[in-house]
This record gives sequence, C-alpha cells and structure tokens, in this order.
Amino acid sequence: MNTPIVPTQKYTTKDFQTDQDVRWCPGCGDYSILAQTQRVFPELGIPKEKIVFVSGIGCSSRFPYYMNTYGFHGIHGRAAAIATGLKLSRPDLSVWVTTGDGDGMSIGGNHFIHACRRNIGIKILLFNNQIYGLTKGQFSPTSVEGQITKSTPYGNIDHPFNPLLLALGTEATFVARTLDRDPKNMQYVIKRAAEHNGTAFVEIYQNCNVFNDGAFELWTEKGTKDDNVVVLENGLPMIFGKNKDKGVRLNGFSPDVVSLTDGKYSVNDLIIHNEKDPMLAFIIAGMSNNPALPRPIGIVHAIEKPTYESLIQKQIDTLTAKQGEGNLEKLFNHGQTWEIK
Amino acid sequence: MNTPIVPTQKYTTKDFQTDQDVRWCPGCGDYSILAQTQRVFPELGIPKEKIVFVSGIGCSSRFPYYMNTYGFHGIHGRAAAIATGLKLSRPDLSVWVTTGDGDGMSIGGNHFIHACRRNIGIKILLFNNQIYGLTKGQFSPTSVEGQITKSTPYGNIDHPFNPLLLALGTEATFVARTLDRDPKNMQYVIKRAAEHNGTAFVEIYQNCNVFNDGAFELWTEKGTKDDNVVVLENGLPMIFGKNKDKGVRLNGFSPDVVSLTDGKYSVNDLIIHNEKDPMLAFIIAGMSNNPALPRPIGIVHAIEKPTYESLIQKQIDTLTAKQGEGNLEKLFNHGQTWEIK
Amino acid sequence: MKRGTQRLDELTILFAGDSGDGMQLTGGQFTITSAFVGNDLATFPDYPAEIRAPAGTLFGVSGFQIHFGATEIRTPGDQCDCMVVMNPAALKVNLKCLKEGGSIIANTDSFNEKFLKLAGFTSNPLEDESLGRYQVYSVPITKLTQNALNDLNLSQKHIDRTKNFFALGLTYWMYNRPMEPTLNWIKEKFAKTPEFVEANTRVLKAGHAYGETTELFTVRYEIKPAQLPKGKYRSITGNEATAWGLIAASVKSKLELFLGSYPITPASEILHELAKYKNFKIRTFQAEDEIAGISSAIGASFGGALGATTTSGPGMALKTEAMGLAVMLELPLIIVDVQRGGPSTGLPTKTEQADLLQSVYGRNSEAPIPVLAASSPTDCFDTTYEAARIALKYMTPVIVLTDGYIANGAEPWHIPSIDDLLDLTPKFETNPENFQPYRRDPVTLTRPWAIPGTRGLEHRIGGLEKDNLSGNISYDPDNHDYMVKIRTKKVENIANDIPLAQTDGDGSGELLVVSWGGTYGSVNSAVHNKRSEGLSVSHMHLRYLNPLPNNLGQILNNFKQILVPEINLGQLVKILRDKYLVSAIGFNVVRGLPLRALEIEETIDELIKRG
Amino acid sequence: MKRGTQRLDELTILFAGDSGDGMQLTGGQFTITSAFVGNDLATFPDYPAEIRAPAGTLFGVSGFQIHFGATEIRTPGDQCDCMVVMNPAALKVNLKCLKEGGSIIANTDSFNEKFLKLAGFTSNPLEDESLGRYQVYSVPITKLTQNALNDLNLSQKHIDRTKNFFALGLTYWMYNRPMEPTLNWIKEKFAKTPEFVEANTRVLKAGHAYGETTELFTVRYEIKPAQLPKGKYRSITGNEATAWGLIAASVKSKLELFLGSYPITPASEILHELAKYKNFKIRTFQAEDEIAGISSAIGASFGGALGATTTSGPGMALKTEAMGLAVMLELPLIIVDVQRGGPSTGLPTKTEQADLLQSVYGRNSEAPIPVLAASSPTDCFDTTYEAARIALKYMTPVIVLTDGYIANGAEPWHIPSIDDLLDLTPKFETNPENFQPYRRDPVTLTRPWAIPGTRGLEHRIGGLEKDNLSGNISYDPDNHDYMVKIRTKKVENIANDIPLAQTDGDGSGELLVVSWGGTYGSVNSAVHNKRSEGLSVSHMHLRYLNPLPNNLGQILNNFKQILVPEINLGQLVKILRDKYLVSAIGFNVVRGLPLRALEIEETIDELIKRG
Ligand SMILES: Cc1ncc(C[n+]2csc(CCOP(=O)(O)OP(=O)(O)O)c2C)c(N)n1
Ligand SMILES: Cc1ncc(C[n+]2csc(CCOP(=O)(O)OP(=O)(O)O)c2C)c(N)n1
Ligand code: SF4
Ligand code: SF4
Ligand SMILES: [Mg+2]
Ligand SMILES: [Mg+2]
Repeated sequence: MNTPIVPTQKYTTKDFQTDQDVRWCPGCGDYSILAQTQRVFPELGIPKEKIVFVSGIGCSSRFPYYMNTYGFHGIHGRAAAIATGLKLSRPDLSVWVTTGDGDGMSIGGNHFIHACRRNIGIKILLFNNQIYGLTKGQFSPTSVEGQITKSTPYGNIDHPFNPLLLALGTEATFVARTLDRDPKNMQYVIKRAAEHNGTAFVEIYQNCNVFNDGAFELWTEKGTKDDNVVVLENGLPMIFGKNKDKGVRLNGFSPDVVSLTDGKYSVNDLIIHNEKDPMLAFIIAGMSNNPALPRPIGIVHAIEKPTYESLIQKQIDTLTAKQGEGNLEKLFNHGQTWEIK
Repeated sequence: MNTPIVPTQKYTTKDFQTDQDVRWCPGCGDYSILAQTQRVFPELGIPKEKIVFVSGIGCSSRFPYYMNTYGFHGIHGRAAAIATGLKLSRPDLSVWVTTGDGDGMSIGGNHFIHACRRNIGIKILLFNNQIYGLTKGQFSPTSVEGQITKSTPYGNIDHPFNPLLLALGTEATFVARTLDRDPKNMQYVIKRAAEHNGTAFVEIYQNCNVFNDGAFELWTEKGTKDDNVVVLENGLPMIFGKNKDKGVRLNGFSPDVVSLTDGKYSVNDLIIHNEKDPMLAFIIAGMSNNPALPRPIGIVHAIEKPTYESLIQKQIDTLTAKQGEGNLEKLFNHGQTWEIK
Repeated sequence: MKRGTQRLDELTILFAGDSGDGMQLTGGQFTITSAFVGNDLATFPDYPAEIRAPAGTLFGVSGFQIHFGATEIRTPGDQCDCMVVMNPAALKVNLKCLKEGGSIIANTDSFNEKFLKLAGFTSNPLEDESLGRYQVYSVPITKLTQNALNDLNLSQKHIDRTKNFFALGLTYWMYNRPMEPTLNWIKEKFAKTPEFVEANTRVLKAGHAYGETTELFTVRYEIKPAQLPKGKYRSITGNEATAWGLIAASVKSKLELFLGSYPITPASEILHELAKYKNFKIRTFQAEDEIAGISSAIGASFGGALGATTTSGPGMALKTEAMGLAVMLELPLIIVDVQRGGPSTGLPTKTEQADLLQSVYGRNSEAPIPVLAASSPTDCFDTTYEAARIALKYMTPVIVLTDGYIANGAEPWHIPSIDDLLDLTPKFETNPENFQPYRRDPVTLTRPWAIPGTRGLEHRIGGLEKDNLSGNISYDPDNHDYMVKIRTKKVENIANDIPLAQTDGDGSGELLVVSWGGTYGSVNSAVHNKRSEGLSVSHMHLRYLNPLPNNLGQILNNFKQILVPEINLGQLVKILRDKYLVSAIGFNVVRGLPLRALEIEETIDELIKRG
Repeated sequence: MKRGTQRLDELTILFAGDSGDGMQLTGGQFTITSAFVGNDLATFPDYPAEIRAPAGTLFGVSGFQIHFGATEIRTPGDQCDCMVVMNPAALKVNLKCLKEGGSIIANTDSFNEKFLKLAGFTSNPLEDESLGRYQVYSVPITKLTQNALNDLNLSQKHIDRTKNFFALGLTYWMYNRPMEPTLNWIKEKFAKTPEFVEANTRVLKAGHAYGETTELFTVRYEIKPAQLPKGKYRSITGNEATAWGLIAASVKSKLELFLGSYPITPASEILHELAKYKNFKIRTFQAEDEIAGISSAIGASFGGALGATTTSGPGMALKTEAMGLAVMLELPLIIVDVQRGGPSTGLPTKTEQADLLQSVYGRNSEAPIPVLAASSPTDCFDTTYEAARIALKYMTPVIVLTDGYIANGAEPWHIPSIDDLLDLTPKFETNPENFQPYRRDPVTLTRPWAIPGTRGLEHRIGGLEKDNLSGNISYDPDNHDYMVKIRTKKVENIANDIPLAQTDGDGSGELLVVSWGGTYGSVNSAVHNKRSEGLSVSHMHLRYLNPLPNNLGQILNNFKQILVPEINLGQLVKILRDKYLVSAIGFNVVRGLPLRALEIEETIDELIKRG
C-alpha cells in the first residue's frame, strides 16, 4: 500500500496513484477529475505525507481512496466539518475536501456555508453531477427544474442552488468553476485553489453517464462548447465564441451577449474580469441562471482575508507571550486555595 | 387557555395575546417584536385558527407561547424543516417561523437555505441579537469579529454571516430587515412578509440587553439613528439623514454616501430602490459590511416565483386529472397479477 | 431429440454477473414467472455498493437467487442447485454456494483472458479439472445473442444488454416455465421502442430454443405448483409493500400521507414508490437531510397528515433527537428503518438486524417508542399498516424495522380485500369546551389531536416538559416525574391491544427458538426441519418488540432452553434476559447475509444434545 | 448583648431569590468560605431555564443549597435547616424543603403586595400564622443595604445588586464564618471599579454587624472543621473539573487538545473554561452544531490531536451517527455528556441520569463504546482523565457521563500532584515497513495511530467495512463478521485494565445498593445511615459502565437483594439483569433533582423488612 519515499521535487503523476481498484462506472466524469488532480499535484511542491483528502459519502467521495496521500472517507455530508477540525489542529497540512452536490449542498449544506464564512484553509472540490449517483439517481439540490429522477417521476420542483451564488452569499474568499472535460482549465483552477490562503471552493461540472448523462454537454462537447462557455481571465475582457467573436457586456446590472463583428460593440465595451470585485462576482455567478448567456468557467472570485487557523494561532501566541506556556501546576494552584493541615 | 371565537374582521391586539407568563428578561428587544406582531396581525385578515407559529430553541423561540394562535415549539435549529412539512401538507395555513441567529443560522443554517431556495410559503422572522441568549452568552454566526463572549474570552474570530447576503445567495424571493426599536417599519415589513407568496425572510435587529446590550444602538437610538439608517422605499431614491440631506449613490458597483446639500449631487444621482432587481439586492445587502454606509432597513428584495406547495399541488392535480383519484383496489391489482385456484 | 423430465419438490437457482448484466431484472422475471405458475418462493437479490463497477471485477458481481418449489418455501436457499454465471468473477464469488453436483451455466464468451485474470483465475475453470464435481454447461451466450439479432440494426451496447434474456430463456426451458409472463412484460416495458421489444423477444426465445435443440442438456425439470391459499396474487418487494402499507393506511384513515425522507440504500425505493402516486394526495418531500425528513413529517403530523419518514441505520441515527420531540409532542408518526450492515456506513447494500437496541433505547432520556418488525417482503405491508394503527390510536411515533434482505426481496402477495383492512380513521378534537391538549383518554392514555384550522382550539406544544393537562411549560418536579412515567405507561399499555405471542410447534418443550424480523424464514425452516426429525424444538417469531406481548414471559418459562438467532451480536436476547430473567442465548453471525438455516439447525442439534 | 453559641455537626442552608438577586454568587461565596474553614460540604445550585425571568415570579426563582459540616458530607441535604429568601416567590417554592422548626431569614422589603400576589400568597406569610412551625427572622434587607450605601453615589440598580452581600454577611455572623475570603474575592473581582469594592464590602460588613447588634438573633452556631486529608485544596465545579481533566490529559499525553463543541446547558461551561487556556495550545472550536462539533474533533484526532466533544442529551442524540464513524475508524475521542432532564428539550437546567442506555446502545448497528460516569464534581476530573487514558491506549471513542447536578455543584478538591498523574503519551506509528493500518496489537487489540505528516505511512480510512489488516474497503462476509466481533472484543477486553468493583460495607449480605454517576452521594449517605442502624446493607458504586468490572457478577451474587436507585426509569438495572440474570430492582424518581437520601433509606427499610 505504501510507495517508496520520493523527494517532493521528483513526484510524478504515478506517485499519487494508489493500488486500489477504481470503482466508478466506466465513462464517469470522476475519472477525469482524478487524472487532472494526479497530474497537477506533483507541481504543487507539497510533500505527499502533508496532504489529506477528506470526503463524505457518494461516488465523488470515493476519491480519497485513489489518491496516494492521507485520506479520510467520512460520513455523508460531514467532510467539511471533519476537514475543519483537522486543519485547525494541523495547519501545516494541505487539506482537501472532495464532495458531491448531495454530500456538499444537501445534507452537508450547513458545514459548507460555515466553512466558507470562517475562511478555514481547506479546499473544497464539489463534483456537481446534478444527481445523487451512489444512491442510484435521485435529484439533488442542483438538479434542474423539471428533471425526471427516481424520486421525481413527474419532474423536479425544487429550485436548484446556484453553488457559486451560495458560496458568494457566505462571502467565501475563493470561488471557481471548472469542467470535467476541460483538463487544462481544471488543472489551472486546482492549482490556484491549492495556492489560495483560506477556503477555496471549486464547483466541477461532472458528467454522471449512468443517471444524468449529458447534463453539461452544451458546455463540454466540441461542437457547442466554444459558443457557450466563457473562460474567465483576470484583468481581461470576457470574450468567447469559436472565433473569439462574442463578448459579455453589462447592461445596468445585467450581463448580455454582444457580437464583436457587427460593428456595434468592441472589446472595450466588455466586462473586464476582476477576481477581487465582490459585486462582479455576484453578476458573473448569476449568469448561470440565464440560458441566453455563456456559462463562465475559471476563477470567479479570489480575495485575501485572514484565515481562521491564523487567527486562532494569533490568540495562542498572544496569550502565551503574556502568560507563558500553559503550566498545569500553576493552573491547579491559581486563585483561591487553602490548606488542610 | 382558549379565548372566545371572534370573527376575523373584529380581531384586536388582545386576541393574539395568551395567558402565558412572558419569560423574557425585562428590557429585552423580543417584547417589542411580540407587541408589533400582535398589533399587526388583526390587520392581516387571517382567521386565528389558520395561523401557526413554529420555532426552534432560544429566547426568540419562546415566541409561539405568547401568540394566541396555533404554536409549535420545536427543537434547536429545526423550525424551518418542521414548518416546511406543515406548510406542504396544509397550504391553507399561514405558517410563521420565529428563530434566532443561533437557531436559524448556526444549527439551523441548512434548513434555512433550503427553505429559501425551495420558495416554500413560510415566513421566517430571525431575531438577530448577535449572541446566544438562552444559553447565556456565547457568540453566534452573526456576532461581530472581536466580540468578547463566554466562549470567546479573547474575542470572536469567526467572520460573521451577513444574513441578507446569505438569503440572497440562495435566491430567496423575499428578503427584508427591520429593527426592534422601529415599530412602524416592523409592522410594515411583517405585513409585507405575510402578503408575500413564497418564503419571506425578515432579519430583525434585536437587542439582548443582558448579554449583548447596545449591539444595534447606532441604528436604533434617537440621536444616531437618522444619520445611520436608510429606509428602503421601492421606486424611491435612497435618501437618509436627520434632515433628509444625504443619499446613497452607486460608484461602479460600490455604493457611497453623498451629501445633497453641497451642490455636487442631487436626488437624481441616487440609487432608486427596486425590490425586484436581484443585483441591486446584493449591493444593498452588502452595504452592511461597510461601516461608512448607512444601514438599510425595509424590503431589500421581493419577487414572485412559483411556490413549492403550488408546484406540488399542480403535480397532484395533473396526475389526478389523468388517472383519476387514487384507488386502492386499482393500485393493488394493476400490472402483473395471477390467480391461485 | 427425446429427453427425460425429472420432477423436483424445490430448487434454488442463482443468476450472477456484472452489475451491468441485468441480473436483478433477470431474477425478477424468473420470480414472477415462477409465482405465476403457482410455486411458492423466496428470493435474495444481492448487489454491490458500486453503481456499475468496472466489468469483470469481483466487487462488481451482482446476483439474484430464487428458491422455488411445490412445497412451502421459507428461505432463498442456503445453497444453489443451479447457477447461471455471466462471467468468471460471478463464478468465483459464488461457487462456494453451489451444492455438490449442482449445475453451472456459464457464458463462455466472457471467459477470456482479461476477465479470467480480473477474477483471479490462473487457468480457465471451464476447461481445467477444477469444476469436476459439478455439471458444467458451457454456452457462448454473447455470440448466440448476437446471432439472433444479426439482421436488426442494434448497437453493440444494446445487443450486450439483451443477453440476459438468453440466459433467462434457457432456464425457462430447463425448468419448464412459460415464456408468456416475460413476453408480456417486454411488450409493456418497451412499448415506446418496438425494436427493443423485438430484440428481447427474439433473444428470450432463442435461449429457450437453444435448450430445446442442442444436445447439451439431457434432462429438464418440473416443479409443480405449491398448495397456496386461493385468490389473486402479485409479486411484491418489501419496500413496495412498505410503501403500499402507508398508502393503504392513508386511504383507510382518510388522512393525506406526507413522507419526509432522504435517500439512502436500501430504503430509497419506498420514497420512489410513493412519489408515483400523487393522485392519492400523497406528498413526498425529499428533504435536505434525514433530520429535515423527520422534522417535516412531524410538522405535517401536527397539521393532521399521516406523517412518515423512511431511512436506514445512519439516517436513523440522525433522526434520534427529533424522535424524542415526537415522543414529547405525542403526535402520530411512522418511522421506517430498513436495516443494513454497519456500524457507520458499513455495508450499505447488505442486510443486518442490528438497529433494534437503537430503536428501543437510542434516545436521550426516557423516550419510549413502540417498535415493530416485519418478517418478510409481504409482511412489510401488514406491519406498516399495523404501525399506522398504533400511531394513530395512541398518538405516538412508531418504529417499523425491516432490513435490506426483505426490502429488496420479492415474494407472491395474496392481495387483500380493501374491505378487510381495519378502518383507521382518527377522531380529531373539535370541541373548544374545556379543551386541554394533554388531557388523556383514561384507557389508551392518549391525548387529543387538535389540528390547526380548528376554531377555538388554538394551543401551543413543544419539547420542554409540559403540564399534564394544559401542556404549558412546567418545571414542577412532581409533574415531570408523572409525565415521564405516564409516557412510558402509555406505550407499555399497548401490550393489551396486540395479539399474544404464539409458538410454531409446541407450547412447551426442550428448546424454543425466538426470532424477529427478516430471519423468520431461515429460523422457521430450521425449526421445521428439526421437528420433522423429532426434536423437541419450537419457534416463536415476534413482530412486536416494544412493548412485548403480554404472554411472552409465560411462554419462555415453558421451555428448558431458549435460543435467539440474530444477525447482530445479540440484541433481542438482551431484552428478553433483562425482562424475563431467562438464560436465553444468542446465535450471532454478522456477515451481511441472511442467516443460513443449516447453521441454525446445527446449533439446535448441539443445544438439544447438551440438554 | 450576650448570646449563646450552639455547636452543630452539620447544617444545610439555602439561599433563594430572583434570578437577578445573585443567589448563585452568594451560595458560591458561602461555599468557598466554608471550605476555607475546613468543613466538608456539598452544594446544589438550582436555577430556572429563563435567563432573567421577570422579578418576583415563581418560575424565576433561583436557589443555592449548601450542606456543610464537621463530619463527612455526601449530599447537599434532603432538607434545609435555614433558608434565606429574598422574596415571597422564593419562600413559596422552597418552603416544603425546610425542616420542621427550621429558620427563615426573609427580606421583608420584597414582601409587598405585588410580589405576594405574583407568588400566589393571599396574605403575607410573615405576618399571618402560617409559618408558626418555623423560626422566622424578618429583616428589611433592601432598606438596610440602602442605608449602608447612602452616602455613595450608586444607582438604584447597583444598590439592589448588592443586597445579597447583606444576606451573606448576616449568615456569616450566624454560622461563625470569617469574612476574609469574600472580602478578598470582592477586592479581586471588582479591582477595576473601586466604588463596587467599597459598596460590597460595606454591605457584607453591615449584614454581619446586623446580626451582632440586633436582638433578633438569640443564638449563633458553630460548625467545626471536618477531618479531611491533609493538603492543598480549592473549590471546583464538575464542569471545571471536566475541563481541567482534559487539560491535564493533554499535558500528560503531550497532545494538543482540540475541543469541537456546541453550546448547550448544562455543558457549556466546559467550553467556556477551555476557551480561556489558549496558552496550553488548546483549540476550542465552537462549531455550527453538535454534528460539526464531534466531526471536527474526529478530524483533529485523525491529525494526532487529543480530540474531545462536550454536550448534553439532545446534542448527544445528534452526535450518534458520527460516534459510529469514530468506532469504525478506531480513533481516540472523548465525548462528554452532561446529562439533563428529558426527553427532547425536557428540563434543560435540571439534572437526570437517563442517557445511559443511549450511551451504551444508541447507535446504528454494533458500535461498542466504553462508557464511564463521574460521581461528584471533583470526580469529573479523575473520570475524564481516565477516559483519556482508555481512549488513547485503546484507540477508541470513550463516553464520559456527568450530569447537571455535579456539573454545576462545587466541592473542595484536593489538588493532585502533577507527578502523580499517569503518563498518557501515546506511541505514534512511524515505521513504513509492513505498515498495516488495521493490524492489531495482540493484547490490547488496538490498531496503530499513524498521523498525516508521517512520510511513507500515507493511508486511507473510512466508515465502510474494512479489511482486517489493510483497512481497505472489504465486502467480504466473513471479514465483516470478524470485524464486528473484534471491535466488540476490544472494548470488552478493557475490563482487564480497570479496577475491580468494590463494596462500601460488607462483601456479602442481605441487600446491595448499586449506583452510578451523580447519585453517589445520596445513595452512599443512605446506606451509611442504615448501616449505622445495623442493617445488612452495602453500597457499590460503578464508574465503569461499559465494560463492567470483571468481578461484578460475583459480587452481585453475594447478596440476597439488589437495589439500583437511578434518576431514570431503570437503565443500569436493565444492563445488570441482562448481563448477570440477577433479579435487581430499581428505585426510580425522575424529578429533575438529586435523589433524596431519605427516600432511599425508606426503600432500604422496606426491602429488608420484606426480606
Ligand atoms: C446519513 C446518510 N444519509 C444518506 C446516505 C445515502 N447517500 C449516500 S451518497 C448520497 C448522495 C450522493 O450524491 P452526491 O453527493 O451528489 O454524490 P455522487 O454520488 O453524485 O457523486 C446519499 C443520499 C448516507 N450514506 N448516509
Ligand atoms: C440540539 C441542541 N443543541 C444546543 C441547544 C442549546 N441551545 C439552546 S438555544 C441555543 C442558542 C440560542 O441562540 P439564538 O438562536 O440566537 O437565540 P436567542 O436565545 O439569542 O434568542 C442553544 C445553543 C439545544 N437546546 N439543543
Ligand atoms: S453513478 Fe454516475 S457519478 Fe457515480 S460512478 Fe457511476 S457515472 Fe459516476
Ligand atoms: S437573554 Fe437576551 S435575548 Fe434572552 S430574554 Fe434576556 S435579554 Fe432577551
Ligand atoms: Mg452528485
Ligand atoms: Mg441570538
């Protein structure tokens, strides 16, 4: 089960692979996420033994078994809470959460929003397949309205969460989206998440080819992808289209699509992406609710705020500076005591 | 325990009072919320027996005992879930949730965000005192950074939720804020919440004079209130100040305060409040994070979306139209059966 | 060609293959058809936790076992007479369950190098000597299926998905079953895609014809109908039966059914099933988690609905706190726990019966809840219905325990007449005169159910201790003592309103075997076998686990020894020992599988020998 | 004036008033002072669920009872000798606890019409005949306080908040206690506001002087020091002791303490206390709920911290599922449940001991967890420390049960020497050679603890059933059976590593009274009283509830009768009956209050009479 010890700088993809049978369905989007992660991790410069993957329950939550790092397959919905405890007590570790749209947004919704608001230095990869995979096909909080699933034979009536908006509503400091079928973008986003100081939230559109096949087709397939996805690049205008001939402009607070070839609008009219602008983040995240707009992928929002673990450490340091290191003898004997002779 | 039957149209405040001892601390902001509710309910035109107050646990959650309607004092954090079941099975009822910042945003955070996204026709009044009252003074998810409480002797290090932003992140259809010390505004907001079709979320700044006295002073006290609160009025510019001499203007996506008397800006430069604009809602909600800005109160956002209970009813009606009312005999005998003779 | 037909009393067959091979469907069809011809039967579907594990892997093997016969059938069979294996992994995993001399029908097309290796075979068992003790039929099922469909324009994927029908057709021939039920099913199922109807029909028939025409098979078997009560039957799984029990209770109580639930294996099918019947005014609410599931159901119950929640072990654990609230509020509520392997996530798709103590004792403070357990797929209907009766009559949450084995297993269900089902209509309180929310009925100790919308009965209830009449908050010490005790007494009193326990066998003797839940079949079968050998052993099966039947202590005292087989480390046995101070002992095997009758028989032998 | 001094062996005094009257503080000072003079003592603080209920109401009464003496003191006293009542409601609520002939010191200033009415008095009991059986001292405490502070510039609110010191000063005079400890405390406490130091000091002294100078009091009492072990003492509450037990375990194991907790009465003080000691590298994480509380603690434990979580009944219920995970992962974890009145929200500020069965049995499937219970405030320290020892040595979650009564109560604590505390340093696995995460130590059956950061030991664990060596997911039926049984065996084996049970009294006889948890004092006191009357009765108190001590069955069999008093409907008694088939019977009063020794004595009498 254990691979030989390899100095950090020499890691290859292989070093992050385990001897475990990968138990996802053939064709599942999870395979690509695993592959990209294993590909990008050697570049992070983090010793393998300092990395922990924590998950809940779901197909997506099997992920830790396949990464040759420390791993913790928790219980349904609690990965963020488990990871929080781990990261707080071991700030030296690189702690990753892999979760699903059910695990992370349904039963685990509360831990998710609280982790985000606290800005704990954990990285949350949410494999969003808009379905409960492991339990064989019930709708999830991200399933679309009208979706026919095992538990909604007449169509889903829940208004789905927009995970980006939800995360932004908690004032998360890093919010991004990527696609199982876009290895390059995924690797970039994962790397940026790794580097972020604080909670990093990454929504990954992931195809469940058994229970919700093709949910993201429009944004992942060759023929349609270019005209329907806008890749966010910080400081650059929001251009997209097969021929880079379209852009996203702001009309009041509403983004709309303009052509760059009909002479009416130019690149100068487009939104310049700014990862640090919280209001722009809401606008970009909100684009997903409008089918007329291209789907944004990449880093939606990334700002710096003190992390929870650094603030706790500061209190420890301050008190230790003031009172000295904790001393049991002193503790027991401080304040009012008396002697029986 | 039961008052005589009074026709709806003749209700007075008294009809909504119970014979129970009110067990809040003298001076608690909860008294005012109770008073305003009892004052405004006669105007709603809803028969008392059709009203249910559901709560969790906390000082705020004692509320149902004091309203002479049906009442359900649940368990900590679960009021929204209980109310959801009640409202779905009894859409004819007017279902109200009273909760606290701990009950509703900490342990009950998940039910809160899911109720909001589903747009279930329940009204959620969140008594935000930025503290755990009933358990004697620990910080809550809305406590401010640095706040000294029983569980944070060296100051709170949690970044607090902005409840309005959180609700908007779930795409809630009705989001409002009011103050325990502003009876008029509170009555207006509660009435609007009652009339709203779908989940109505109302944050109420509530003073806990025992464990967090004065948390909202700036916005509630005579001397400072006018210069620090902007009352939202749909379709009107955001003017405030003792002499109505200041306004809120948009600078990019950032609101700032301008004077209406120095000649530089006029009413025409100000934000015109629009309850229906989702992006403006985020901007207004975000104002609370900036101490330089006045605190907005009133209706931040109010739009119409189909309610969960109406969508479920539609599925019931459609299927019933197609297959007739459910018939047990038919159910048992449909599909493959055989006879043993 | 002339071949003999051998008559058998009973037979056990297993279909096994990849998760993607459609073995569950195949087993289901074989079951229906066997039921159709009047056999008694029991089934055991067994599938992996993975959705569609990579083809050919050991952990991806899915199986469906059917025990059917002309005699009374109580278990899905300890061992198989015949085994259809679609690939080497299926053979590897299941071979140990095949009887000495049993038959193997193997799809030779998948016994290729890759799959043999994946299954851990170093040589092909169909070709080496290793299966010498069995009757091996090597059939190129994939190829034959392909041949049958050659002229149809189907993708390879679709052709592959049809091959299970070949195996089914072949076994229909072998065991003399009619093809009509399956042919009809195919027609209905694929009504919208006629090419699938054609393909599946052809392949089923091809399988049948293969048996008829090739010389591989020298004998066919015949299993005559069993002596079953007359009437109309259908096949039903335990989860369907639970769902239908709830629907029936809703109809017969004139209450709208509200299900607050969160998906979890192996309970999800109850939610799926109920979601279909919106025209019964059933509202299924897939909640954000189990806590919201039960909380919403309690809310609905407060509003006058028939509130229910369904789950399995880990979800049950999460509902613990809210169950305590339901106890305090004294509102009707049905809580179904389809037990699975644990602890924690454990073995989600495997069976177990280790949630009994959690159900009886697992709440903070004294929070008594009646607990019932179903003994078989069809008994899920009756038990759930009975739970609803108790919940409504006694204003109490009631726990129904089923398990993965009976929840997924199917058996013929003698369809009840609607009129024979007890009327469950509750009496809502409507009279404001002297209304007290916690005034109890002197006999049932039940408080009134006054629902919102009733004018003049506005009142408030909650989870704090309450005055024994008004329901107002009360911190009075003596009132608390009284309330804690009266809540318990109410539940204990239900013992007067349930059937007495009965023994199958004699009312006294050397050994009594006591069981509950899904082990009914194995235990009953074991006891019958031993009785037929003349041993002084009887069986008592309990549906009511809290409270226990009034005469239970008496019966236990009539036997010298008491054995309690359970798929746990001894839970009912603890309750019996505590309550009746009898030195009952347990038989405990926790393998995620139904108990084997044989193991129980051996234990019976041993105990009786020891004396 | 000359007055007599009467010497007493022991005495019980109660301070009662509004929630805002500072009775808890007053009681606390009286306690410290009494401990200081060397009395043995026991206390019982009792306060309402409301924070600061409106003045004068019955439900707003807060009380603090102290039993102190020159002899061994085991309980806070069934009844009071003296009662200080700050208003009519306090009198009304507590009068039934006053001994025939006992003293009442009443603040006459609050016996006004409004407060009398609120308390439900139709006439003033201080003036009518109704208190004839008692010695009533009517003292205008409010007015006298005011007089003492006349010349200070204090608000009425602040003056009002001082009057409890008048009462305290008066009782110090009556019972011959020194004022110094309290005077010192005042100086320290109000160091930042000298006017409060002045005010409180003056009022305390005024109360004392009032006793000295008025002729109201004809007698003073003297209570000599008790015979206590020599050494340094301090006063400590149960919750403080629990917190300090965790701190000590952290220091002596060299592990950083991580507390994941969610506030809940009556457990919150443990969180508050631990939050203070950041310089011990203690991390307290106030989680969003109880589930996150325990989950974060498990995460921390995986990382090599000493993980702990603290809660009360409803929170315990919520942690159920995650406890199962901890069992499966076999990680050390300390779970403290400060029991309170239930079920559901129940009586949050009252005591109970009804979470035992939940602790032992309340999880899905077979999820064995060691359970220990503390018997007194100071025993919370030892029990928590011992729980940490077991958790670390056996890689297991351990449940510590305390209760509202001992958690809030204070008693003198003989400060242990740090060196006498067992070393708890665990051995982390560091050797990659042949590392198997679930290879067990052959004696303790414990798996290795390999924490992230250790190179070469990267491994993965989780809640699914796992292979008995590698820890990889395993669905193998026999492996599951093995793992279910070995997990249980590991916990059962701990019985070999704990002290044998001991009887207080004789090792055999007519009646054994068995107790656990916070009822220790009442039961021990009752048994001692009866033994001193010559009855054949002994006491056995259990700290270890799962597993039970090895010699327990043997001891039980040495007695003809067994009585188990519990503040529940019989929980330990169920376990004993099941395990040892002894016909133990329960004594069960569930009033949210400590058991009264007298009631137990009566039951002992009865049982021994019956024979
Ligand atoms: C407490 C609990 N409730 C329910 C389940 C059943 N369950 C397992 S995974 C899952 C949802 C899986 O959906 P998602 O998180 O989207 O993951 P996916 O399988 O789609 O990757 C559910 C409901 C469980 N294991 N535990
Ligand atoms: C399951 C559970 N956990 C914890 C508690 C303890 N508890 C009761 S109320 C409360 C928080 C109260 O704070 P908030 O909701 O803000 O209400 P407030 O009292 O401030 O109005 C807590 C932690 C409980 N009753 N139940
Ligand atoms: S069920 Fe869906 S998500 Fe799960 S492994 Fe299969 S394809 Fe992937
Ligand atoms: S503790 Fe605070 S919130 Fe609670 S009743 Fe008192 S003042 Fe109000
Ligand atoms: Mg999913
Ligand atoms: Mg609060």
